[in-house]
Amino acid sequence: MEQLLQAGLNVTAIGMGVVFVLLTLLVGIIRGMSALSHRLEAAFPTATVSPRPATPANPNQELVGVISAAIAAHRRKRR
Amino acid sequence: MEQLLQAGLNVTAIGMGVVFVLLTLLVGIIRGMSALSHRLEAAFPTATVSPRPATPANPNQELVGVISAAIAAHRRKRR
Amino acid sequence: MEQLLQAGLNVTAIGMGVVFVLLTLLVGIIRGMSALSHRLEAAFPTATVSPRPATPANPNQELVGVISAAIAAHRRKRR
Amino acid sequence: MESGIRELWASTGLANFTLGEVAMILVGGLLLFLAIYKKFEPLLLVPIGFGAILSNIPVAGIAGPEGLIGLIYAAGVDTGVFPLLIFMGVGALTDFSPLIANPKVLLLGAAAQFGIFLTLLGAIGLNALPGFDFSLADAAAIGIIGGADGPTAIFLASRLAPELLGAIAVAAYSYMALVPIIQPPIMRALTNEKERAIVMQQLRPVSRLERILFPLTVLIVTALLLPEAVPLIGMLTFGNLLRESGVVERLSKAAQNEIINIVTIFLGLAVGSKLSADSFLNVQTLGILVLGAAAFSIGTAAGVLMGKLMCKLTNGQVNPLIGAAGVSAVPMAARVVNRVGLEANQNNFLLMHAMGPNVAGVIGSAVAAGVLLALVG
Amino acid sequence: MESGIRELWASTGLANFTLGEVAMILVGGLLLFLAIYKKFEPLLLVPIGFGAILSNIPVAGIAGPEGLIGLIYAAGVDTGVFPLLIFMGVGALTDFSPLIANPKVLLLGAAAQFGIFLTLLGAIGLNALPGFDFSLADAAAIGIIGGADGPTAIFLASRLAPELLGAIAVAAYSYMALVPIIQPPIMRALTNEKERAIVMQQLRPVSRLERILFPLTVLIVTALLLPEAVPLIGMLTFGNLLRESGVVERLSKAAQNEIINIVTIFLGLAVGSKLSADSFLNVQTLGILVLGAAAFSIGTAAGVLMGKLMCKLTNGQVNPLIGAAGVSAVPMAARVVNRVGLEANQNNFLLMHAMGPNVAGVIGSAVAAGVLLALVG
Amino acid sequence: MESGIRELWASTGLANFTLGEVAMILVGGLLLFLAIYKKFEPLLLVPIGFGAILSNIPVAGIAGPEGLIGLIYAAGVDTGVFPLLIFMGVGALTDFSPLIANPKVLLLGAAAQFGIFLTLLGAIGLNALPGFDFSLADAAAIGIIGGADGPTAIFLASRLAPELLGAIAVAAYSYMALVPIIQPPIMRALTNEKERAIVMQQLRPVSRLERILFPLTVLIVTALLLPEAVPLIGMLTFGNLLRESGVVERLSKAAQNEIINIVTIFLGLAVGSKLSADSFLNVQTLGILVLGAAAFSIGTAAGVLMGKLMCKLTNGQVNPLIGAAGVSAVPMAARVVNRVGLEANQNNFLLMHAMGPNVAGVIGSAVAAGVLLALVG
Ligand code: NA
Ligand code: NA
Ligand code: NA
Repeated sequence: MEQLLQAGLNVTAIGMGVVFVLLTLLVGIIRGMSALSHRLEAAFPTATVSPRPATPANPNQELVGVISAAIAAHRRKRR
Repeated sequence: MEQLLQAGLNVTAIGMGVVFVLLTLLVGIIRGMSALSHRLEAAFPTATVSPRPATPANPNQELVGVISAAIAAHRRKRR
Repeated sequence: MEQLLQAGLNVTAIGMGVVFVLLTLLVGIIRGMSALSHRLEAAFPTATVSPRPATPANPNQELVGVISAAIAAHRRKRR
Repeated sequence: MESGIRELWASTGLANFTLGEVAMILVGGLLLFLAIYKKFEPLLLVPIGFGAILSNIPVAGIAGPEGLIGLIYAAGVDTGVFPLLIFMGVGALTDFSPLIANPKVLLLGAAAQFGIFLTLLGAIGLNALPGFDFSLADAAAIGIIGGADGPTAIFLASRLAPELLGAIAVAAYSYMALVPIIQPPIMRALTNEKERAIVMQQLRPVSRLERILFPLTVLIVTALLLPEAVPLIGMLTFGNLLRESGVVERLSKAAQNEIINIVTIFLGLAVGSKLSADSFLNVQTLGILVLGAAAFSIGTAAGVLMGKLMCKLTNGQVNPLIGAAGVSAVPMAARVVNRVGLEANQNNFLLMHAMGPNVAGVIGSAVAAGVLLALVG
Repeated sequence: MESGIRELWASTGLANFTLGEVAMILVGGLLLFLAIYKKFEPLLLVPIGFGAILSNIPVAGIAGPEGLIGLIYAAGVDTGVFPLLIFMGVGALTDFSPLIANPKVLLLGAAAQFGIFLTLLGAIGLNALPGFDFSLADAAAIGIIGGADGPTAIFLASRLAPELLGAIAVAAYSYMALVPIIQPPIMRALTNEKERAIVMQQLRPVSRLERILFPLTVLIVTALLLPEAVPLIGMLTFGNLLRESGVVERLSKAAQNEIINIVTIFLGLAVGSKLSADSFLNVQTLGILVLGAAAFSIGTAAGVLMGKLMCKLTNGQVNPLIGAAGVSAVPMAARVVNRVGLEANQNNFLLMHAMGPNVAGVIGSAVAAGVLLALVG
Repeated sequence: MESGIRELWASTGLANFTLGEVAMILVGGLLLFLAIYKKFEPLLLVPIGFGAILSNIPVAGIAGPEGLIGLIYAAGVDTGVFPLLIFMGVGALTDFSPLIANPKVLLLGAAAQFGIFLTLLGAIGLNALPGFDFSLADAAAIGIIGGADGPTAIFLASRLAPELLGAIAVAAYSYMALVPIIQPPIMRALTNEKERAIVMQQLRPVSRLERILFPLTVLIVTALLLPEAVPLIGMLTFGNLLRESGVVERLSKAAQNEIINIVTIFLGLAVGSKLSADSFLNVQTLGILVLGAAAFSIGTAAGVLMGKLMCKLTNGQVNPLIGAAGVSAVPMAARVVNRVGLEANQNNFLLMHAMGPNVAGVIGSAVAAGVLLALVG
């Protein structure tokens, strides 16, 4: 039990250490990756395709909304 | 052959017996289950969700019917 | 190496031979199959179902085109 | 190079085809013809027919232990996995409401299983003729044709008589396709015009809770009385619970479409590989075909007679025709009932009433398969 | 015939059911109730619950080495294939943009993994009580419940403590479903009204190139530092690359739908087969359930506290509530954050901001699983 | 704890990466770049590239006998199952009508297979250089690159030279993607303006019966003459019959979508696992890439020359350009023919006429693969 607890404490210390080291490293590396991306996109502008906002827009969908709702309703009824 | 026939008759008698016993039991148990269901639904009315008629209705589907037929036709043509 | 080359030449000669023999035979056999089909279709006219032109027609698809484009657009947006 | 050509010639089909293989390829072609032009259960008979053709091509070894179809057979049929997955899909595709609304039609699904057991006896009886030597397990596997249920027949045959699997599956699916021809004369012979014209009371609506508890109820009863039937009934009820729970639409659709379609292709090819000359081109197969037709006829008759009994006992509230749907063959048999009913009374739509015994027949034959596994397996 | 009936009776469930099996069938029924009526992660708990019922039916042997579920378990869980395929689907379904736009939230996903390790210690501590005898591997597998990530938990448990897999999976999915009940009190207790009302800056748009390079970056860093986490992280990032590359729509859809649906059905049934009386009906399971609740609570608290720290360091630009989403439980935990945030400030939509730590939590617990495999496996 | 850290460090990628592995991960990255930005056959090259990266991560062992990709390789590539299932899907996706309407274009599909055999000889010739030591089986597997047909190449290479599978698959798919660059100069060099401007007669309609009998006809002829080609041709024609029979829409769609998509993901990952430093980073791979380019060029030239011959023999009714489509690379090569034809005559749409030799090329290379299996396998 003593020994098991010691092993458990070891695993905890190393485990949380690795998790924090790896994810903290990732913070920096992802920032670097983003910076690199922006430079590449500036250098090769054709490569930039359709940036997508992180917060998705809520586009006007009148016609398609009506149609797809109708179809969904139809399917629900038919089932 | 004699013995095989005897075995076959045994299997037939036991088999049909089991089929009838089990399915007859099910008749009663399903009735009980239905009664229980109705009581539970009366006791916890929120649990009752959308009873479905055993004979499906034939709902008016004008718009959705037209649209989905058009789409189906379109798909058939495109294939 | 000598021997390997010899083997390779053998494989090449036999291989191209078989490919040509088999595909040339198929030319004739497919023609026969087509002739047979046409006769069978003449003999059992009900069996003839919807000949499809080898060059696909480009049917008028106004309504269904509009609708399916709208739906596709809608799906793209929603993703 | 000459030796190469000789070697290649020695490996051609022309140099290796046996008469039996040619005959079996023709059988495969016949199945394709029936499937494509006669619309005999094409979903199964197209893959079975093509599988029979592929498996009877010499040298290719496609049905051998290292061949594609051999591997599929070992992975999915030998283990029983494929028919069970199809049964899950059947459960997800089946609405048991007509049975829940009127559970006494389970007796019609029970009666129709007479076809299974009388055919079993018939197979044993055939042993009196020269050329026939069916074991009890063979006879049981042949009898299950009368269950009129494809996956059940394949599951049982793969367990009890794998070498007869090809003939049994072909007979089962062919006769299912022939239900509109086999059943009506029997139905008309055993009933009178007045009985056939009986209009049944509309079925009551069934609540969601009932539809959810139904598969669990059937499973528990089966578990208590006949655990050998649990693999089949268990997957059937699992699929049905996926459908009726209403909270796992994604899984229900996967069971109804992707899984059942993929498995059907593989199952068909694998079953086709059991159509080899050795096991098919003999008098036993003829016997199986004859017995299969008898099985369907007896099952139909037993169902109709039970229908007549229920008609009597309920003072004419049950149209005896719906008993014919007890053989399963879903939904073909129910449609046949509807058609024959309309002949007698133009305004008598029996379809929904026949769906009850029809799905009861699926449960009935799975139960019968369980008994056979327990007693013979 | 009498002997036949005796034999059949001896093979009925009635003659063979043990009390433990009956109890486990009731447990399966409870899971179905929670899944269907309480909507507790039904996609997993319906198959798990049904799998538990099927596997505890005597005689049928459906979870045995030749039974359907036994075969599924051997093919997909023993090998680790199923959870990895689900992780591929998760990757194909996940938009990591909110994390790319604001990578420092990875620290929230790291902090929340405290739940895993403190629970591991708790499991070892429980050994002081009679009836508990968890090995280090058992404790690690129990701790992963705190990862709040189903496939990760199943993957690790199948490697470290297969006999506890059933209890661990049930705890993991149940607590994920309970996130809306477990988390809010902890979130409110550790934050004040002003903190909860903080409005965060809108996230910047993320370019396609960033979204393509992101999975590759995460994979390479993991490969360099912790190869044991590569199977999980590798399939997650592969699925995500299928999604973001934009050139393999067919494959991305297959990973998101067909594959994940089919595998979920099979995985659920297989996990359910580990709910046997032997391994479930004991005080250890009670311990696992208690520890699992602790794991979720500790993870939530650690995430929120890290959120408070980041709030301080950024002069109030970070709403500490989003730290709670670091436990993963995607997207439930992020929705809970949004709801609690709205309570404090009606115009404060935290959903997108919480998605960052939420998906960071998925990466965090996969990394933690990798460490545990490396040190304990 | 120190020992734990040392142990963990010893298991990091940093401590274990070899130069070869790093190089292969860069190769994987290059493949992803080609697939995503250059749109080189992304459906295969994305999974192959990612599979190469995953498989070259040390310690993780994902391509080992117990790893996910190792298991996938054993189940699907070693057995030949995956390429055959893809071929079934190709059959279900292919409309052979242009070939049925004008069967003599089969000769163009035959001629283009010269590329396969001359490349085989070239591989043997390379043995004269230091560093090359191709066996006859290796040479045959390399030659099949000239078939310009992915599943055929993978199927044959997995049977004849598994250690070269990675390089061969990469070469095959890369050159297929390069068809629009490789072919036109050869096509222009071998034809004159007048030949390229030839307008061909519109193809006659093809009846449903012909389309149903076509796959069966091709299968029977193959079975009679070359059973070794039956697995490939058999699955191709099976898929096509599912499509053309018109009675098994569900199965046809499953073959075209679910099955082909799922298998493509797995096949790509498995092929990628064969991109290991040992077998890829050597001069032989360079040889394979050079030979592959030669194979495509020779096949194209042979097709065009046969086209010229047919043009002569038919008094100018055949545009020799369509011979280039005989290499397969469906439908890319046919589109290239169309484009080059339009350059010479703005109103000359050769697409449908080129589809005939294009699909004939698929049959031709499957036949060639069968011969190679028979003679070398
Ligand atoms: Na039946
Ligand atoms: Na997590
Ligand atoms: Na080709």
